[in-house]
Amino acid sequence: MARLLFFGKLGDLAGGRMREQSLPKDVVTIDQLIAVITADDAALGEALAAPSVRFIVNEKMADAGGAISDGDEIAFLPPVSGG
Amino acid sequence: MARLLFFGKLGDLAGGRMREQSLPKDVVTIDQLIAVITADDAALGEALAAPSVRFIVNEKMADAGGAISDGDEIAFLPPVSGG
Amino acid sequence: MIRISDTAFDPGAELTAFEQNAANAGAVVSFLGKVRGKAGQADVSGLYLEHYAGVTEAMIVECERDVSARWNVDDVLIIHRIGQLSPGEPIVFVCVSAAHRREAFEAADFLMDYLKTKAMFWKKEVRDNDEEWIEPRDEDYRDAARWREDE
Amino acid sequence: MIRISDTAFDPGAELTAFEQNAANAGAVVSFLGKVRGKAGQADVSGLYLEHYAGVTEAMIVECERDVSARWNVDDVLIIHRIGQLSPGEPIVFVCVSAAHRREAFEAADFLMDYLKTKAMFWKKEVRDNDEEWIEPRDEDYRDAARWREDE
Repeated sequence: MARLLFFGKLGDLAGGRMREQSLPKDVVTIDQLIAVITADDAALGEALAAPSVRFIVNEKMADAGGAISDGDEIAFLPPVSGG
Repeated sequence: MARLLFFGKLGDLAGGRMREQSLPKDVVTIDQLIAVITADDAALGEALAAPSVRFIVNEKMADAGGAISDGDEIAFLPPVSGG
Repeated sequence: MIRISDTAFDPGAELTAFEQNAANAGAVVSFLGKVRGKAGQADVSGLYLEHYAGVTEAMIVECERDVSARWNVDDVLIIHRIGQLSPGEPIVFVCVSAAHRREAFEAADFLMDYLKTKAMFWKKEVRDNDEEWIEPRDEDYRDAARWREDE
Repeated sequence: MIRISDTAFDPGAELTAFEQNAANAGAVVSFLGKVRGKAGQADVSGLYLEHYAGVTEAMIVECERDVSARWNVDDVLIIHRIGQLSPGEPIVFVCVSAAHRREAFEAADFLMDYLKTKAMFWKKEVRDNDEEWIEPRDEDYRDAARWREDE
């Protein structure tokens, strides 16, 4: 099971900040994971694919082509707004 | 009587922050007042004539040629150091 | 020091503790950000803030290290709220102590630009009739870019 | 608001009063200057500060007006000590509130440059074996000159 985290507006769209999801064998990059999510929920998938969204895999910055595997923590970050 | 004010190191040199002094008839500018003071106390006079010293007459900035008369408040200001 | 908390804090009390601990610093600069009651014409009833627990803190600690490498500062304190906030409540408080004021000012200014445009917080503005996830304004990005050229 | 006083003050309590009064400000920047216990290698046992009562205040009020004309600030507080001070004691405290942080930072920075190089205070440093009337450092004058070109 991968642990998916959605922050900010992505959490609202996903209907929750966290979900556990087992990754199909042929899903080995973030891009591919987004495609799987899009098949299920087009609005969320589109939001995750926006150029302003960044990714963190196991607490390290990753890009859309970055490798993922079952057991990873994969976070989707919209533009931040602190302070 | 004019009221002379000496601030910072000038007050130390003058031996006091304030003195009352009646101005001779022919003393009508700050320059001339400094000359009178110098005749009495060369060290203080030299300090008052330093280019970094500024003057305030009756709470308004003045220059060394500025007019003064008996009854004025004349302040001698060395470089400031607040904060 | 970095503290992220879902409970209210008192900036004055924090400044007192910080400055009394900054025994030989000549200069202490603080920045306090508060929830504003207005966004343009609209009334704001509150903010909701969230962060990426663990990761947000680790990245701020790294930013504090950058600050120490770049400016001669004595100490840094960052307090940032998460959770539900009401208008007037403190959101963020940054204190920097240094021997001289220029360094304290610049480091505090830099930290705020970091917190506004890079730190992992997400902020939702709750208004009378709607709500919106806020993104940095163009001027926030411009402010943050000031530090880049001489890095 | 400007307050010149020969008795100690508590910067944290002043910040609390100031920020709670700044109801709709998003940003509050404060600067605290404290007496340092060292001047180069020498131990400092204290400071003595004097001012030109009435004139110093009037000129600072004028400077506050300049600040309000130049930046969109909500409120300004300046507290400055005179008299005898010990190491660690607050000398000066400046608070500026504004809608946005850039204005609050710049106005506080400007006010401190004014207080360091133009305001009518004179400061004597009392060290273990001597004492000295302090004058602004070259960098203080350079800092103050930053504001001139775009005035």
